[in-house]
Amino acid sequence: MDFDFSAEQRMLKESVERLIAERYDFDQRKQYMREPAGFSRAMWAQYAELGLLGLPFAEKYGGSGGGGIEAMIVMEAFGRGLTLEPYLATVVLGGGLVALAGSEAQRAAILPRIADGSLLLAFAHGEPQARYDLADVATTARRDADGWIIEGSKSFVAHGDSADKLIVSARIDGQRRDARGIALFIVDAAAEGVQRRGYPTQDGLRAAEIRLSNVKLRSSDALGEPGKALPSIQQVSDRALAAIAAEAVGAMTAAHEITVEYLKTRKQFGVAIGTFQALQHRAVDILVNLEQARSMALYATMMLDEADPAERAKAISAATVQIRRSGKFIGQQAVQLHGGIGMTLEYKIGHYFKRFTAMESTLGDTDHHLAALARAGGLIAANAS
Amino acid sequence: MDFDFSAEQRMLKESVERLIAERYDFDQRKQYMREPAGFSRAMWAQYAELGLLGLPFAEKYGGSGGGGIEAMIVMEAFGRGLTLEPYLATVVLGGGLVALAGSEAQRAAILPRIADGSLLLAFAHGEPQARYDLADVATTARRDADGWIIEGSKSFVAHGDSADKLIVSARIDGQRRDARGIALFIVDAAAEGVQRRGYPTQDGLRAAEIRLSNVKLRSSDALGEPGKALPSIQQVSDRALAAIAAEAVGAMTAAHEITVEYLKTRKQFGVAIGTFQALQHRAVDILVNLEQARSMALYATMMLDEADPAERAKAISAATVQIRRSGKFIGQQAVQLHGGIGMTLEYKIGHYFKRFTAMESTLGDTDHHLAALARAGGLIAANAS
Amino acid sequence: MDLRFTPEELAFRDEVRAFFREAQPASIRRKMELGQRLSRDDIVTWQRILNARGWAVPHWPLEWGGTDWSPVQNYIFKEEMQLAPAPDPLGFNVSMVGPVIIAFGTEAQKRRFLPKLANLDYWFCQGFSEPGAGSDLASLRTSARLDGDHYVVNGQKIWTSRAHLADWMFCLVRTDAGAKLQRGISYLLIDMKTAGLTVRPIPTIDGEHHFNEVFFDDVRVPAENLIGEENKGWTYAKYLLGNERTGIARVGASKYRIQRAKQLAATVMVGDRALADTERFREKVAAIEVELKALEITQMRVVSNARNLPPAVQDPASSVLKIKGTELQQAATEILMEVAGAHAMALQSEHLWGTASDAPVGPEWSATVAPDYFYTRAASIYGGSNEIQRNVVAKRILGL
Amino acid sequence: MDLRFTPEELAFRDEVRAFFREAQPASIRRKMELGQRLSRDDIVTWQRILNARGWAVPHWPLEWGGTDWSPVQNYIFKEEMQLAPAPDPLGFNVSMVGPVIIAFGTEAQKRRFLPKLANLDYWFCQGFSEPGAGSDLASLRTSARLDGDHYVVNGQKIWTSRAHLADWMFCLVRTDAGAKLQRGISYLLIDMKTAGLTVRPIPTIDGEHHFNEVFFDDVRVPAENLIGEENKGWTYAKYLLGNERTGIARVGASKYRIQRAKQLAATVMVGDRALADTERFREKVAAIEVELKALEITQMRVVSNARNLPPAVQDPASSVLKIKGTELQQAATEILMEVAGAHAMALQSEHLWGTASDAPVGPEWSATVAPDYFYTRAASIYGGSNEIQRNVVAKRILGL
Repeated sequence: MDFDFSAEQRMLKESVERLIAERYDFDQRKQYMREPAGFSRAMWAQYAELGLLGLPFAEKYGGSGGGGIEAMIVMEAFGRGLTLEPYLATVVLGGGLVALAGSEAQRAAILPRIADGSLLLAFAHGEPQARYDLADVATTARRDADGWIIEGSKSFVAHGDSADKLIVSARIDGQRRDARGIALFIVDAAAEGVQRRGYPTQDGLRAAEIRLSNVKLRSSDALGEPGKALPSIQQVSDRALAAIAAEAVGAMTAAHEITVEYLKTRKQFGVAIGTFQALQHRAVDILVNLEQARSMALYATMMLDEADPAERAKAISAATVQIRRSGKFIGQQAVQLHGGIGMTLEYKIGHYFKRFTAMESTLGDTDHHLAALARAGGLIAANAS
Repeated sequence: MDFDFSAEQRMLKESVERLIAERYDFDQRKQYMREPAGFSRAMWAQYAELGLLGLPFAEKYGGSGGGGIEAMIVMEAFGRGLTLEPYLATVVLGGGLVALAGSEAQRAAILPRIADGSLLLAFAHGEPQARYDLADVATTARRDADGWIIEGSKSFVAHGDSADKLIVSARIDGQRRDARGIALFIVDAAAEGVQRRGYPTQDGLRAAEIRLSNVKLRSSDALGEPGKALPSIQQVSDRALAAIAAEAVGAMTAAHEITVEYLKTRKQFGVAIGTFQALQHRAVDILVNLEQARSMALYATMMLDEADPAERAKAISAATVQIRRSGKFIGQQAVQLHGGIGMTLEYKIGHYFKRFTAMESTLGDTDHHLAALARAGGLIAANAS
Repeated sequence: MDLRFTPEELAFRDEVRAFFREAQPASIRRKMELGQRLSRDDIVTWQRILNARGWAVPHWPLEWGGTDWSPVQNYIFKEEMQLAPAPDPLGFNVSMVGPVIIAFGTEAQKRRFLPKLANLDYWFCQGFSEPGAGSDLASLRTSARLDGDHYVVNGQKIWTSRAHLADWMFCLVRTDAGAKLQRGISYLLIDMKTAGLTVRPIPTIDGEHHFNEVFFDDVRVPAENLIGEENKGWTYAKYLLGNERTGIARVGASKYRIQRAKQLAATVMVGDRALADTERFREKVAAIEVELKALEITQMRVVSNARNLPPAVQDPASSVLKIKGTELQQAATEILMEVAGAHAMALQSEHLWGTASDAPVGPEWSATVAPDYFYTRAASIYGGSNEIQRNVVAKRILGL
Repeated sequence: MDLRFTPEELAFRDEVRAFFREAQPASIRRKMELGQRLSRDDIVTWQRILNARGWAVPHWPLEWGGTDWSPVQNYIFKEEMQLAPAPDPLGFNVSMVGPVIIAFGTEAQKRRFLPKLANLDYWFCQGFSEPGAGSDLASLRTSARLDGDHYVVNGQKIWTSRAHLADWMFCLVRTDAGAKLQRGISYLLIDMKTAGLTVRPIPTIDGEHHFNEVFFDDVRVPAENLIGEENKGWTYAKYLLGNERTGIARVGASKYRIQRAKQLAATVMVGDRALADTERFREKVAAIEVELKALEITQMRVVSNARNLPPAVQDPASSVLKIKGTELQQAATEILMEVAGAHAMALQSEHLWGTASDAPVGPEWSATVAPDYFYTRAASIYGGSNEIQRNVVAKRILGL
């Protein structure tokens, strides 16, 4: 058991934290949000330069072969800065699927371009009716003479409006919600029949509704063996949840610091409000929630390498339950402790609150994960070891 | 809408509150607990004298025809005093069943003797396997030439050890947990085949395990029409839950007062601990819980007269959920705010905590009632009126 | 004792309900049902409909357009309004400045203002909070200096709700800088069009414009607009604070939200079941319904007991109303968030206002759910945060 | 970074686990499994078994019978002990007075006491709390006046856990009445058999005898039993308080209770399903398991970071351990209460101690559930209430 970072990991942590500290203060973030894509292309280039965009990929694809810990380090820093860029969509989800399920040709064509910052991806998987069931895919792909024809609707695709390519899930067989029969395809966002409607989200990010009408693909556009995509989808979803857990911990840390600082400086009735015991205790409860969340983000990261997908999923669900509960508590209480200023758009703390809120409906809400964990028997076996 | 008591109700309230204030302080209670039956026979006589034991019965049976509000008034005062006497067992449950389901002869034989204090009853209904299902009756009654023969085990019969007569539920037909096929019988506690094992309970009251082996009864010992007893059982259970709700409110009121008084007098770090904001806020949360519970005890009382048993049951379950949650919060926090002294047997507050704890497993726990309420559609219709 | 309504009260409820059903414009009702924001016109229109019926200011004295309703009738009226759902009459007018003018204003002030308050010809906003004061109202610093027959006002207010829509402001100003905290404060009515008065928006986290900063730069206010005596404004403000006992819990509004959540959850599928049919959801909602029912009865108790208590004595039960009421408002918005799931996360301001021409992302109702959740966080902050409420209850009711 | 145990650590865990399985007397294990109370003999027996193996005081220096285990090994040892479940060695001896004697005692004191502490030949109790002091330890008033080569002690201690079983007490006494609060306090070891010392039980709400009052009436204590310098006792007591970072969370014990609750819930029927198979129960337990897992890792982080931090600096994560640890201990006892239902309500003291000759009311395990629930309420009170903990964290860690 060892909680220390390696020398390389410490360097990564320092460099990404410095970048965010220097280039991602609240005013800069507002500027970035006003760019056409809703995030900073310049920052994206910076991430590429720092090697963040190729982090999880093998060296031959321009990456550095980083694992879960490296992703955690980056996401935690991003969480502090409430960054807007499509790192999760492009690197973790999109790139993750290509690396996991793609052919050598697909990897070679796509991963280096992610790593150098020239290609943005989005994972067009969720559908309006699916809620949080990863196997609920009604979009269809049917065989055509020289490939596939896709038909369907994708909903709330994170950064789907700015992506150059979409990884689209579609059903080639079976019923809605069947585990088998799901395929993944690499679809050019500009392809005929792809309609995108982009919009801002409550937390300042971007998403898109995507309609796929008679979209024609080549056989070589399939990612992995058609019909057997669900395990890959589950695996990248688990990685995304671990990444979001780390992002949440970064955001909680910042929210905690901002709130404690506010308690020290804000005066009422002639004294700093941080001298009021009830508010002190609330701040301590925020710290407790933060430390518990930090522990579970570590747990999620470690368990990504677990060989048994059921054990991995249990750990990720457990971590997600803790992250969501801590995030909700910290977000709501940080706003409450700030009083009026916490409610304003011009002040940073409310944006953390909104980000925690948006996380709650990303890849399964708290109840979804608690139910999944409970169904799987929980974390403690009833029978003694 | 009117929350005022009538003149008679105010008189009842004053007299029972005075009796408890004068005759049921903490030291007197300890004395009463040491009596053979675990409660005060003298107090029982006092209750009879005040007319409390005949309160719900018609005048021709020596009662005063009181309703739910009168029962609420009495139980609230009893709750303050943490009284030990078998009022719930004898008057509310036992007497209630006789009044509800009994023949004229049975009423005339039993109710006046309850009212004058000469007869104690207990309701031997619960069984070891039944948990909180009122229809789960495995004890059997089979027809015999000149009556019935009962066989079975009853568990956790409140005041079953001191009762003169038992109202025993038994199945004459159907399967365990069937709604139909349950009968009630009046069984002399000294009858052959009745074995009782009495014991003290965690909250200072008494209960008994009762074994019924080949107990022979006459046909006239059946209470109401055999096989159709469940609705009566449900109705007296609802009355008992409303009575316990009122008792709980009395106990919560006392616990609240004792705690606030302690906060005012106990000094630490040179000042009364009631000056600490975190403890002040906790005391306010106790008050909020108390007032919410008081409202729901009123609601339960009012809804006892509801003609539709399903609506009545919903209201009782809703009230029970609130009472239990408030009781748990107040009990735990009152002990916490007292610190060490709250943990001691010699100090009153811990006994309130234990009483709230015991209520939680009486006639269905919180989850049981929340589930029942939810199954029945809750309190607010999804469709607008 | 009887918690049920009397036949007369039931008849009154039916009358109110029928009126709301018939008199409320369909466009306003639809916005209310969808949780959409109302325009200034919507609010004015509705209050004038109420006023025409004689119901805009039912708790005012008869001579000023009020009614002789019992506390229970007033309670029923408010509940039915929230359940309709119909918008409340503008609280600043009818519950705040109106009662103060009735209690402390001159006859001339009454004649000048009260009819216009009832009919929403004048839209008032409240100028109490200042930067650095927050829940500590009494430390306010905006000054008013008498210069001939005018006060000259300088300073700044903040969190001024809907100041950008208002014609007038009732305002606390410091008229005696030497006096301590509560003393030296006066209560002024200020025309928002006066020269030197500037309003600047404070956008909130729901992306909307509820609040403002208001700046006073040598704003000249006729001295006749002073309410009561100079330097006694704090007394009038406190009268106002105590004046609003019920209604603050907004039980009807929370009930309406729960009702909506149950309806909508029946349309959201979780696997092959509707969300509304899962045990977990039903029990979570039922737990809130229990608390709401308790609060509803607590509120009725406060209403009913009000006549038995001397005016200065606060019913302990009334302390529950703000604290638990806001907690339940927030819980109800959280349930709606859970029902909407990811659909709530699209930011669609035009659909929030009902002014969009295109179809919304997700179901039509989902555009309002997140802004509603975000904005309702303010319920436990504004009007004396719940922490301040607990301080006050601990001191006044528990004697700690 | 790797949260998993190394192969060496796993081997160590297996060794510890195997030892507990083999060495723990069956009668003690059975009592632990049923949650029954242990007798003094049980505790002494077990600690001597541990001591014979060299494991009674693993965190002490090697020369005084300790080991050279890493923090991780110490952590594993404690966890495995709670999961076995086996009783902890007597904390007063091994975690409290022992380390103080090691740090501040004379060589003679070390030789005299340490071996007997490790082997539980001397059973120590802690004389800190006094009536009226509670969490405000420094206000203590029990006095010790030097008279020749003896201190004469007068006063009273309260909440003295297991004083009725103890041979010795380590005790804070005031040796300089003029000094303020923390100053003027000394740290004395007192033989419980000394004339003038009386122990009186304080029964607790679980009906048992854990605590005592201890009265000192001119109790003469040899001056050689003073630890360190006169009037510096507060420093030693504080050293002690900081000395107990992990283990306080009792994660292993809570895990064991949850495991038991799940086993037992499989035997309790709710209608035609086992309680353990209902969604509601499973999700409720799962939510606690999540918090426990988080706390377990938090504890490992504290253990692991300890070597990176200067001794005076407290790891912020360590603040979680007492607060969340006690909350989860209490939550675990509540789950067991829910499983037991009405069966827990029979008061059966003999079945709590495993000394009954008749069969219990209800399942055998149910007799211990309510006393366990009641007594565990003390977890958030004693040793610095959770309110005091929050005060300390707010001040020391958050700087508020």
